[in-house]
Amino acid sequence: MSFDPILLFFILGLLSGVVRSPLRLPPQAYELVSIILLLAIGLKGGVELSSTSFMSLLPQILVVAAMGLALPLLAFPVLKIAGRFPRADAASIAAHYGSVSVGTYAVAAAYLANLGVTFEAHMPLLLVILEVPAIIVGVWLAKGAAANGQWRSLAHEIFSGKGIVLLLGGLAIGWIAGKDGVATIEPLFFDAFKGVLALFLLEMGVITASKLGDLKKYGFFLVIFAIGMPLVSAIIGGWLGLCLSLSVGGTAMLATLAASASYIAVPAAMRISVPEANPSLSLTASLGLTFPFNVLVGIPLYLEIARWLHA
Amino acid sequence: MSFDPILLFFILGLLSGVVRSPLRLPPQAYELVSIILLLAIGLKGGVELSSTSFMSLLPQILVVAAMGLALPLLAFPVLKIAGRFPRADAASIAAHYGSVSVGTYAVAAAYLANLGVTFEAHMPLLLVILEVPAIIVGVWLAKGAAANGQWRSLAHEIFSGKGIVLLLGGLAIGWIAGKDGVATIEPLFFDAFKGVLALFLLEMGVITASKLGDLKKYGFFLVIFAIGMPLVSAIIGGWLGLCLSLSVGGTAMLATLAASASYIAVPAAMRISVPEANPSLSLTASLGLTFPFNVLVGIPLYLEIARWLHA
Amino acid sequence: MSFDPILLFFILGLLSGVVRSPLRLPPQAYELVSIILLLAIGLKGGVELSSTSFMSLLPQILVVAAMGLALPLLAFPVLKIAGRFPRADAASIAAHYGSVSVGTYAVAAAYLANLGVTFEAHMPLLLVILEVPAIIVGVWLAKGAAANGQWRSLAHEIFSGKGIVLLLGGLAIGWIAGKDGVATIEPLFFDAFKGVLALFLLEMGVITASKLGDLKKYGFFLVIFAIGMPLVSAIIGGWLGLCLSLSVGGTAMLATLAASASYIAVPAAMRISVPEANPSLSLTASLGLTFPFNVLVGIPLYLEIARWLHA
Amino acid sequence: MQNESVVLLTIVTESSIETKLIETIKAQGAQGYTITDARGEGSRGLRSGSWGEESNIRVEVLCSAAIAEKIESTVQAKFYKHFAMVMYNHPVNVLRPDKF
Amino acid sequence: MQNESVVLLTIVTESSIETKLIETIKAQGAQGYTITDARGEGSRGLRSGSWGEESNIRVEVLCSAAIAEKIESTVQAKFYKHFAMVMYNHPVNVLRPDKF
Amino acid sequence: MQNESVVLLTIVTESSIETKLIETIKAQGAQGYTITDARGEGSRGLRSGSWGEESNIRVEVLCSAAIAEKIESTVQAKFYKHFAMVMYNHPVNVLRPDKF
Ligand SMILES: Nc1ncnc2c1ncn2[C@@H]1O[C@H](COP(=O)(O)O)[C@@H](O)[C@H]1O
Ligand SMILES: Nc1ncnc2c1ncn2[C@@H]1O[C@H](COP(=O)(O)O)[C@@H](O)[C@H]1O
Ligand SMILES: Nc1ncnc2c1ncn2[C@@H]1O[C@H](COP(=O)(O)O)[C@@H](O)[C@H]1O
Ligand code: NA
Ligand code: NA
Ligand code: NA
Repeated sequence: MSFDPILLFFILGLLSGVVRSPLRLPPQAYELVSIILLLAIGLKGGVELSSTSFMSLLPQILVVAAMGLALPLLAFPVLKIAGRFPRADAASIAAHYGSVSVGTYAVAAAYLANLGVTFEAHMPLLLVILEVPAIIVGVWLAKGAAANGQWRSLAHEIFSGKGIVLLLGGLAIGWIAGKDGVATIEPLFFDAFKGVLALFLLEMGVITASKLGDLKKYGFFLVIFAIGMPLVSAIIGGWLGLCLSLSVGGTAMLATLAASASYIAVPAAMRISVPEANPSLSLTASLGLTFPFNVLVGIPLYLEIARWLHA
Repeated sequence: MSFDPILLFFILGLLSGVVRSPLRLPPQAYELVSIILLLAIGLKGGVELSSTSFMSLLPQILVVAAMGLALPLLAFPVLKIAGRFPRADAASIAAHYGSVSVGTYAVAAAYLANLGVTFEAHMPLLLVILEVPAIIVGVWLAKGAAANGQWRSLAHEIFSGKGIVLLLGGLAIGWIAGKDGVATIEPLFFDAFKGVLALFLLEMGVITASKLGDLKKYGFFLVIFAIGMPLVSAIIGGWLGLCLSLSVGGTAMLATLAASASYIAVPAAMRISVPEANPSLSLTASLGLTFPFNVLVGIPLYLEIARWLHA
Repeated sequence: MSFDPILLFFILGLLSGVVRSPLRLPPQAYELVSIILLLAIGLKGGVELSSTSFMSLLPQILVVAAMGLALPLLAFPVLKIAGRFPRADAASIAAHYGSVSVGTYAVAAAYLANLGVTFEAHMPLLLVILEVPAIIVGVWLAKGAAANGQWRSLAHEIFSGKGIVLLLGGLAIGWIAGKDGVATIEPLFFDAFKGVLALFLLEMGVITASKLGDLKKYGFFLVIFAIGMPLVSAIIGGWLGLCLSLSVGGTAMLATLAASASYIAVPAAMRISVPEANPSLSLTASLGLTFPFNVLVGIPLYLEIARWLHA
Repeated sequence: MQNESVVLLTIVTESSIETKLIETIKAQGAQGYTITDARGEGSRGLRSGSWGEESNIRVEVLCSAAIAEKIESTVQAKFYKHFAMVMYNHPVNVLRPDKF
Repeated sequence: MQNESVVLLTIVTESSIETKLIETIKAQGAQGYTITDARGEGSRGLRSGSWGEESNIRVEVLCSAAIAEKIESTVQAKFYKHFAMVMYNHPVNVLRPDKF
Repeated sequence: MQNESVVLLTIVTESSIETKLIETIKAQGAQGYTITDARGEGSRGLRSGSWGEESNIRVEVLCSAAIAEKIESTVQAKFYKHFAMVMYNHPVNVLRPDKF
């Protein structure tokens, strides 16, 4: 089976990071590339939504949101008791793993498309919905009742976050404009998408490499968690996909969403809302381990899980 | 009638600015996007010019340049007497409204293309020509005879300005290379154009939102002017378009050019040449009001005016 | 014969630099554009390599590497004795002219493609190979035995350099993924290539203009060398191309590679390894003279040389 | 130039708290501030500047010594414990010191 | 390190006058300068740095106290009235103070 | 704020030596540093910042006077001859001076 070339860009970034090459996308270019990716994923989902009835999606939306609430509740005691992490750190890591990674989503979508495996077109909507609940649970886990005064400012922090605004905005634009409406912006947002994703993954490789060094600092338990949690989540996500009668591709996608860990929306929100959590800890796990694991090993595995569940 | 999706990007930027989302194009990305837009508009015009005789355009060029001289002369007394603005401020605002906005031009061109309304292909040439005269009139209004020593350095300031160099440069390259010559650079400059314009408008929305707050500071008269002046100018521009026997689309474009207010070339030139004018005043009017008004309401209106004039 | 429009972008940049227009690509945009170019050239070469046997290329690789060792050995005594440059400066300039310029390569490839002249598809491989030997010779010329302790760190400096990593990385990705594999990233890396190259050349024009002023400072000999050396190198490269039985196009490309002078990889390596050399001296020659000479005059000439050699 | 002295207070910290930090600074009476983007290293490890979460800002405030002290103590109480941060000041000579 | 002292003069102002400001500074005898891009807020409102017209630069000049004074008075006369600007200086210890 | 004083050492130099310079600074005992990208002009000509080879960095180190002196002499020995560079320092007031 052929290896998707966009993964080779990730590996190139990883290698050049490991050999300490000065190769880097300038931060501003990385941001531009992220903006295009987020908008494009939103747009794609919105266009598809424009030919679906929203009500028919409601059950899926509710189930997926419930999953986003449940996953951090599952992760938290493991981190706190087995991992002996302080409350704030356990809560913050749990929030990262309950939420999703847009980069992982994009790689999975490309992987399935390469294999000719189709999936439900409204996946970007589920992606957006999964971003949020875990953050709320995370803050509640960290602060308990003490969080009560903060919810308004937290809600603002979350929903005005760059990632959510671009995904939701793209979704809305695609929805309103429909397939014909977005035709003129396709060359940049759809045709060039994989190339832009390649640049994004190149930089992600470099960033991942820079996190590898910190792994040692945080010990073996974090490594186990960063690999084990995605596997468990993928099975839960896959099983829910089956329950929701998603296609094989859709099941694999939901498993991947469940397995992925956030490194954009959640770190930003946690830094402000749970500042006592060590941001380096959760980012090292999420970026240094879970992202490369999912992208290189997990996604094909989750497709196998989906196939096996559907067999 | 369907809403052009690129306007939705403007509205997305506006909304995210209003809710104080940290979403922003990095300044360097905004600059790259502007550079591509300016070159693309110039190129498109130049390619068309390469199949036209320059002499046949001379009457239009002269009339349009005269309009560029006349509009600020019309605006100045209104601002100075009715608006009670100090001389320098009145002159500077007048210059902004006598000149043109490339962003507005691009939106209008996309709007007409969407509706299948054609317009004269040399419009970018008229766009370039309209940029300049209002600046000269503005400086002269502000300084009178005192400006005499400054013209050399002002000319340099204007003609070496980024906007003019890119538009004129693109025009020249398109003209020299012709349709076949530019074929290989079409994917970036023509096919991706609307996507790049969408990114540009996203950031313009954010910038516009940041100007809305200043509106209160400057009072009601400025609001009236920033909406009224474009309407008056559009009628003048449309009427001239009719006199020049432009098509309906061309008439609408000339009306739009007349109605639009500069926010790139003129602010830069005025800041250096008329530093005593308050730059925030003219930018608030031009960006905070006239740009969104034209883009969301004005352009369809100017097309109606053009149709009515041609009826 | 029609002038390639991408050269017009170079001239536009040059002119706007000369008239001191504030037009510039932001440094971060220039870097993004460079990254895309380097990856694209590598990818293109890799894709072609994937359908060639590596062993059949070995003779060419060895001969070209030998040329990379020989050219600086030729240039050094000229610079040291005739030019009276200090040892370090002569060595550094020699290294620049023994190595290659990716920008010049891209312009030559576009030029030949425009004329319908084909060339061997593995040229990017030769480009990569030519980058390195001249640097080693340059350091050895500057330091002699004193360099012995440094080779490890020099090797790291060279092979982890941004230019080499991106070219080699692109080459490897293209090689592994093959023609079908890279299909999805073609819109960004191949279709938009010429547009991106146009932006690159625009900025190169501005940079070249900024170097013109320094030319006077360094005297007439440098001017002679910066034009004469490429001509001599082109003849050597062309003659080797003939010996290697390259096509006319391939011969012209090898002549161009020989004639071109580095301004990315070599300056970076020399600055660290031979800091006593004046970097402005070699960059002024390479960017201020040799690059524009090659791009505007040299490349067509080298094609003529190739035709004449093959006649 | 009048040589009456004003203090330049510099804060280097995580860019994620920019909005809140500026609010705090203004609330203590500062009339202005200047921000530059930065990267660095300190007791909380490397902050490479390569993306949002790892970028620093360098905030400079010209103000009276009294305001500087107020800013320092408030900022310290609010942010020092959980955010990467250094803070220092020194007197400078300014034109029109009454402006600050 | 010789401890003879030189002055570090800092000017924060609109980036649109960079060229003219640098000319002025050199004309007063400065041997060099360093520029960083900045954003900020002051008496002339917010300068967000989000695009050219709203960006600041932060210019630093190492020079003798005498030259600093010349620069300050010229710059003040030329730009202070109409452009967003603050200017301040303080003594620093430099290597080879005669260079400045 | 405790008023015990620490020194702020600033080095403006070519960005191409960033890695080596930081190694050197840490080796002399500095606990941290802050870097901003810069451009400028000096005895080695214009460094326009328009691309890698022509960019400057501006490195700031808070440290004791003793460490500052060590950094200055090592950096001077290693880089001053061949690289564009200026270096200066001045005392500042910091919170928790023992940190540096
Ligand atoms: N000794 C130092 N000198 C200069 N800057 C420092 C120093 N220590 C810390 N910083 C800066 O302050 C930021 C936060 O410091 P810290 O909280 O110590 O990690 C770092 O990322 C550096 O940019
Ligand atoms: N009190 C202050 N502290 C630090 N920087 C300031 C201060 N006031 C103004 N600035 C900077 O100087 C620029 C121009 O100031 P102003 O002319 O007061 O608007 C502002 O945009 C800020 O970057
Ligand atoms: N007098 C000065 N004031 C401020 N910065 C300077 C001065 N001289 C040099 N610099 C900075 O230090 C860099 C290197 O200086 P030099 O080695 O003198 O070329 C310059 O590019 C400037 O950024
Ligand atoms: Na997850
Ligand atoms: Na107008
Ligand atoms: Na060569």
